[in-house]
Amino acid sequence: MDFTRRKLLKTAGLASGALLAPHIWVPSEARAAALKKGEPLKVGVLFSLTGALAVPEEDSTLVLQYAFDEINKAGGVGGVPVEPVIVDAKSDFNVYSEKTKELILRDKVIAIFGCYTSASRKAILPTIMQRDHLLYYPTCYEGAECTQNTICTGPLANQHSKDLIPFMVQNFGKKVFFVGSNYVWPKESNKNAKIWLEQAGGELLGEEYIPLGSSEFGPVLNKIRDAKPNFIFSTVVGASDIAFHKQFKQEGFKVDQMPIASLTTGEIETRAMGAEFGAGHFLSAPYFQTLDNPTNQKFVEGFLKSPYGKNGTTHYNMEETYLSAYVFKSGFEKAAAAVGFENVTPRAIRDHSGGIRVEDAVSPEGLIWIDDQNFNTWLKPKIGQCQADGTFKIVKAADAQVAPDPYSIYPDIGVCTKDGLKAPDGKIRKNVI
Amino acid sequence: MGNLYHNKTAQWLAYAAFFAVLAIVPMRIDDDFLLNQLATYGVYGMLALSISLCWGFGGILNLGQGIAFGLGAYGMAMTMQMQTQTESNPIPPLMLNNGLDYLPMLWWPFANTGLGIVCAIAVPTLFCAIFGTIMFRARVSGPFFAIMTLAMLSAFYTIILDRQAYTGGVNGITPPSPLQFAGVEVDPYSPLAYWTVFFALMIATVLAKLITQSSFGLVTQAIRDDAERVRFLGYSVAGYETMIYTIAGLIAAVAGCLWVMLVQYVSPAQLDVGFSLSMVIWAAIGGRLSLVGAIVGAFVIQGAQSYLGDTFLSTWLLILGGFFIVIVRFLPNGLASLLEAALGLFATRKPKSSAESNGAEPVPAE
Amino acid sequence: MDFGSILNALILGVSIASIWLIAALGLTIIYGAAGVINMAHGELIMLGAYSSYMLQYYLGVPYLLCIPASFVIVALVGLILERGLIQYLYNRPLDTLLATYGVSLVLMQGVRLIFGSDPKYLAVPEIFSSNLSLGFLSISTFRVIVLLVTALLVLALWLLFYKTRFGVQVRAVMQNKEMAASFGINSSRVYMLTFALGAGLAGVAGSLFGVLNIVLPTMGASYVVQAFLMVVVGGGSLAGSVVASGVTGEMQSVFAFFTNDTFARFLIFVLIVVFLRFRPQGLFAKAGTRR
Amino acid sequence: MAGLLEIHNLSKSFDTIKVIDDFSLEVVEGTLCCLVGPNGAGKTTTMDLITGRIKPSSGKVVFAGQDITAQPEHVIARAGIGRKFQVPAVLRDLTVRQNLTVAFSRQTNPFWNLFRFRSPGLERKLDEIATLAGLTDRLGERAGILSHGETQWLEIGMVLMQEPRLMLMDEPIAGMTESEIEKTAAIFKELRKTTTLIVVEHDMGFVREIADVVTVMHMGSLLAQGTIQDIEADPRVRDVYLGEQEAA
Repeated sequence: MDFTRRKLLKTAGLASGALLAPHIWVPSEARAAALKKGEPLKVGVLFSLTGALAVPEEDSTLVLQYAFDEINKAGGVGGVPVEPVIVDAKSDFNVYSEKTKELILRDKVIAIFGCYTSASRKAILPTIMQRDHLLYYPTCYEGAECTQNTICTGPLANQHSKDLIPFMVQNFGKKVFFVGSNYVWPKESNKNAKIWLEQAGGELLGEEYIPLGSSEFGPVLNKIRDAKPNFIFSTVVGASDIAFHKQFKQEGFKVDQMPIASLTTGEIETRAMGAEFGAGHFLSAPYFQTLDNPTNQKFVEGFLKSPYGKNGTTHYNMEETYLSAYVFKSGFEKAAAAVGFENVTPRAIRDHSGGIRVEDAVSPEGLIWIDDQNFNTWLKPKIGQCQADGTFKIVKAADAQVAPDPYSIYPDIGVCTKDGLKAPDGKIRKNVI
Repeated sequence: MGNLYHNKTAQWLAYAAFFAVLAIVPMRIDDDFLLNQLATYGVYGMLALSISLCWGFGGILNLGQGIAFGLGAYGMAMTMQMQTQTESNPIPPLMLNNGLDYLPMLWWPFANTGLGIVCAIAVPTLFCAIFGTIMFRARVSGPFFAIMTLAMLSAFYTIILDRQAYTGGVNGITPPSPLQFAGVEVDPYSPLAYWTVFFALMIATVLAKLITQSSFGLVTQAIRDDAERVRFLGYSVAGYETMIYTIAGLIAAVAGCLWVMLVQYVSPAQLDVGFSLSMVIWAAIGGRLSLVGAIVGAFVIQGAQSYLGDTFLSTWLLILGGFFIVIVRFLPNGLASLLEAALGLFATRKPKSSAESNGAEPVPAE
Repeated sequence: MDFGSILNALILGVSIASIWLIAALGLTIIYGAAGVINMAHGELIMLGAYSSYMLQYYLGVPYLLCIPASFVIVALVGLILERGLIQYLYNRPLDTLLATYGVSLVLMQGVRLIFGSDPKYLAVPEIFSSNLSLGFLSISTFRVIVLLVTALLVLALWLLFYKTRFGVQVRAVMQNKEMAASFGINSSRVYMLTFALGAGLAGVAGSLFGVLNIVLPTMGASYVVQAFLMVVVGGGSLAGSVVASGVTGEMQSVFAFFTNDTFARFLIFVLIVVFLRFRPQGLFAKAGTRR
Repeated sequence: MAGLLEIHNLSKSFDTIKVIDDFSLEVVEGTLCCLVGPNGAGKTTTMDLITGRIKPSSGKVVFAGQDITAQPEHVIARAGIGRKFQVPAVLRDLTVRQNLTVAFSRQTNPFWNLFRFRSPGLERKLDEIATLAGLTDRLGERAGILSHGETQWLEIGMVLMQEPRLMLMDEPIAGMTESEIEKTAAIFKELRKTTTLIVVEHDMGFVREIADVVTVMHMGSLLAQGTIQDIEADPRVRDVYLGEQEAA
C-alpha cells in the first residue's frame, strides 16, 4: 500500500479525532492542473435533458453544441477547439448541484454554461463561488444578486419590461392587471414594471400569482373580468403560461380588447398552445426569430439545417445561450493574451470579460456588450406581436442598448461592482446572493 | 445452526464491515468530488434508514419524509445564512429583496448557531410527534396514512413557495459560505465533512438497530403485523406508531442538516413529492426489513443514477421504474432478501427451537 | 366585491369541482371496488391526453370522437396493467401503491421517449373556445362541457353500479370476496373490469384536460395528489367523491377569490388533514369494518 | 361480594337496530362463565363492548370496582382483561416465541421500552405458558405456519402471558379436532383454578365439561343464567337455542 504523506496524515486525523482534519487538508484548486496548449478546452454544459425543465433546456444544450461547432470550425478558442462536456441535470436541483461539482472537480472544465431557472442557479452558485469558478447564465433573471463568478447574457428585470409597459399604455390604455407565477422572478419583474407603469401614467388594478405548474386560471380570470383592465402584464411561466393563454380565450376574453403583454410567451410557447391562442398578444425580448438582419438569417438557417436544429425554431432563450459562447471565446482570448494560455483560470476569464462586445456580425440580436461592473449584458429589448402562424412581428425596438442594473430597485442595498456589492456606506461585500 | 442472516452477532459484524469499508474510503482515494459525493450518498443513506425503520419495521409507509428532511434542511440553511450576516449587515439579502427590512421572528433563533441547529432538528421532530399523534390517535393507517403524508408534504411545499419573504420562495436559501462550527469551517469537500456524515450515519444506524432489538422494536413489529391484536394486549398502538414515526423524522431532520452542510443550499425541491418517493424506492430496493440494506439501496440507486444515468440518459427513469416494479412484485423485501436466501442455502435444515434468540430480525412474509 | 363576482366565484367553484371530480372518478372506482391506491392514475390521465392527441394528429379524428376513443385505449392499458401486475398484489395494499408508482415512472418516461418532452396541444372546434355569458355571469363553453361530461359519467356509473347485474357483482365483491365467490361471482374478473373502467375514466379526463391545459408527459402528476384527497375525503364511494369534490372545489374558488390561489391550496390541504382527524374513514364510508 | 365484572343495563344500536338491549351480567371472581346463545344473539358484540372495541349506546361496564365503559382497548387490557378472538389472531410474521414475548405486557410505555432489551421474569413465564399450551417445540417457528389448533393455543397462551384477571375467550375450540378439543378442555380446567373466564361457545358438550355458570343470550338480552343443569332444563332456552341447534 502506498500511503502518501497526506493519506497518512488523514489516517492520523481519523485516529486523533476528525476535528483535526481540516488543518491538514489541502483545497483542490491549489492542485488544479494547468491548461495545455494543443489539448481541447473543456467547458461544462449543464442543462436538463429530461424532466419538466427539459423543454427549454434541451434547446439550450443543442444551440451551445451548434455554437461550439461553429467556433471550432473557425479555429476554436485561443487556437484550440472547445470540447463541451454535456451532462443531464434531470430537472432535479440536487443533480444540478452534484453535476456542477463533477464538472469542476473531476472534468476540470474551465467554465460552465448552464441553468434556465434561478432556483437551479442558486443551487449551484455556492459550489461555483467556493471553487472560484465561472458560470455563464444565458437567460433572463430577476437580478438582486452580485457574485464575482457569473456572467449573464439575458435581460435583467430592469431591462426586460422597460419599453413594453409604456408601449402598451400608449396603445391600449392606462389600466393594467399583473399576473405571474408565484416565485421570485415574476415578483421582481413586477416591481420593475410598476416603476415603468408609474412613469407612463398607468394604473395597476390588481396583482395575482398562480402556483408554479398550476393550470387553473378560473379564479384569476374572474378577478380580471371584474377589474376590466386595458391590458394584462404576464410573467406566467412554463406549462401554466400555455394554460393561461388557452383559458383566456376560452373564457371569452378578446385579444384586441385586452391583450396580454408577456415576458415569456415566445415561439416555443405559441407553437405548443396552438397559434390561435397566441395570436395578437405581445412579448418583450431581445431576440425574435423574425428579426430582419443578415446575421440572424445566417443563424436561423445555419441552426435549422444543422443536426441540432430538429426542433424547427429559434427563440430568445436560445439566442442568448448562443451569445454566451461568443462571450466566453472573447473572454478567454483576452485572458490568454494577458496571463498566457497555460495560466488561464476561470477567475482570469471573468476578470477580463468586462466590456466584451459581441458585434452585429456575430450577434443575431445586434450588438451587445458585457457591463464591466456587474457582468450582465447591455442589450436592446424589442417588442413583438404574435401572428397567426405563431411567429412574431417586431412592432418596436429600443433605440439604444439598455444598461443592466441588478439592484435598480434597491438603491438602499447598494450597487453591484466588479469587486462585490457596494453598500451605500461604502463597504464592499463579495458574493451576495 | 440457523440461517446466518438471522444471527444477531453476524448482523452486527456485517454492520461493522460496512462501516469499516466506508471508513477506509477517504484514506484510499484522493478525489474531492468522490468524497463529497459519497458524503451526499451517506445523507441519502440516512434517509433510506429512516424509511426502513418507519416502514420496514413499523409498517408505516411515509411518503412525506421530505417534510422532516426539508424542515431540517431549511433550519440549517437559515443558521448558515445568519452566520454570514454581520452587525453592519444584519438582514439576509433574500428578505431585503422581498421588501422586509427587519428580521422576522421566525428567523430569530437561527441567529445563534447552536440554537439554530437545535431548532433545525427539534422543529421537524416536534412536527412529526404532533402530526403522528393526530393521525394515529384517529387510527389513520396503511395507504390512508401514506396519502395523508403526501397531502401534508404538498401543503408544506405550497406554503414555503408562497411565503417568499421568509423562505426565499422557489429559489430557496443559498448561504454563501460553508458552515462554521466551534471555530472550524466545514468545507463541504473536506474529509471533515465526510467524517461528520459518516459518524452521523453510523450512530443513526447503530441506534436504529438497537431500537429494533429492544422491546419497543418487537412491539412495533407486532403492530405492523396486526395492530388490533397488539392493542388488546395492552399497548397503546398510537403511542408506538407516533414514536417510531417521530424517530424516523428525527433521523431525516439530522440528514437534512447534514445535506445543507454539504451543498450549502435548500429549496422547496427538497419537499418535492418525487424526492420523498425516491427515498422509499431506495429502501424498497435495498430491502425495507434490513437497515443496512436500505442504506446500500440508497448508495446503489444514487450511484447508478450518477454513473449510469448519463450513459442511458433518457432511459434511466424507465429502467428505474421497471426495476422497482419487479422488486415490489417479486422481491418485496428487496435485494437484502437475496442475501437471506443465499445464506439460507447454507443453513442446516433442522429447525431450531428454544436456542434461537428472540432477535428482532423477523422472518419475511411469504 | 359585489354580488356578481361572488356568484361568478361560486359558479367557477362548480367547474373546478367538476374538474377535480372527473380526475378522481376513475380512482374512486378502483379504490372503492378493489382497494387499490393507484399511483399511476395521473399517468393514465396523461395517456388519455396523448391518445387523443395521437388520434387527432395522425388520423384526423374529430375531437368529440377522441373522448370515447381515449376511454377505450386507456381502458385497454388499464386491463393489461391489471392482468400483468396489479392482480398479484391485491392483498398487499402498500405494495400496490408502490408498484403503481413504478408504473407511473415507466409510463411517463415511455411517453417522453416516444413523443418527446415538448408540449403538444389538442385542437377543438371553434365553438368550444368561447364563453357563455348571461348578464354579469360568465363561464367558458368548455368548462360547461367538462361539467356535462362529468355529470353524465357520474350518472352512468350510478346506473352501472346500482341498476345492472355487473354493479351487483361489484358491490358483492366489495363487501365480501369469499361470500361473493360462493355465489359464483368471479371476483378476479370483476376486479379486472373495474380496473379497466377506472383507467378508461382517467382517459376521458385526460382528453378533456388536454384542451384546458397542455399535453405533456408530466401533466398527470399535478392531478394525482388532488384526486387522491378527493377519494380519501369521500371515503372511496362514488357519492363521497362527488360531495368531496363539490365542497373542496367551491372552497378553492372562494378562498382564491378572497386570498390567492396558492394560499387557497394550502388552506385546503390543512382542512383536509383536520377533517380526517375527526372522520378518518371519510365522508360516506361505514366505520369499523376491521376484523 | 361484588363480581369481578359487572355489566349494567348495557345497550348498543347500529343505525336503528338494537344489537344489545339492556343487558346486565355479573361474573364472580374465580368462576368460568360460558356465554351461549344462537347466532346473532350479541355474544361477540358483548365482548367487543367489554373490551372497548366498540362503545355502548348506554349502560356501563365495571371491572374490579373501576368503571371501564368506553375506555380505549389498551387501557382496558392493562386493567386486566385479556381477550382471544373468534378468528384466531396471532402475529403471523413473528415467531411463536416473539408472539408470547410481546404478549408479556407488564411494561407498555413506548418510551421506556426503547431502552429495554430484557423483561424480568419473562423466561420463566414463557416456559410455563409454552408448556401449558404445548408449544415448547414450536417456539422458533413462525406463527403463520402453525396448524389451526396450535394457532388457537398460541392465542390462548398470549392471553395468559398478559397475566389478566379476566379472560374472554371467543369460540376457543372452533375448527378443532376431537383430540385438540380434549387438550383445550384440559387447559381450561387448569386455568379455572387461577383466573376468571368468560367463554363464548356453541359446543354444548364442551360447555358442559368446563362451565361453572352458563349465561344464555337471545336478541341482545339476557335470557337465562344458572348451572348447566338449570339451563338445560329451562324450556325457554330449549325453544330459542337448543331447538335451533337441533334443527340445524
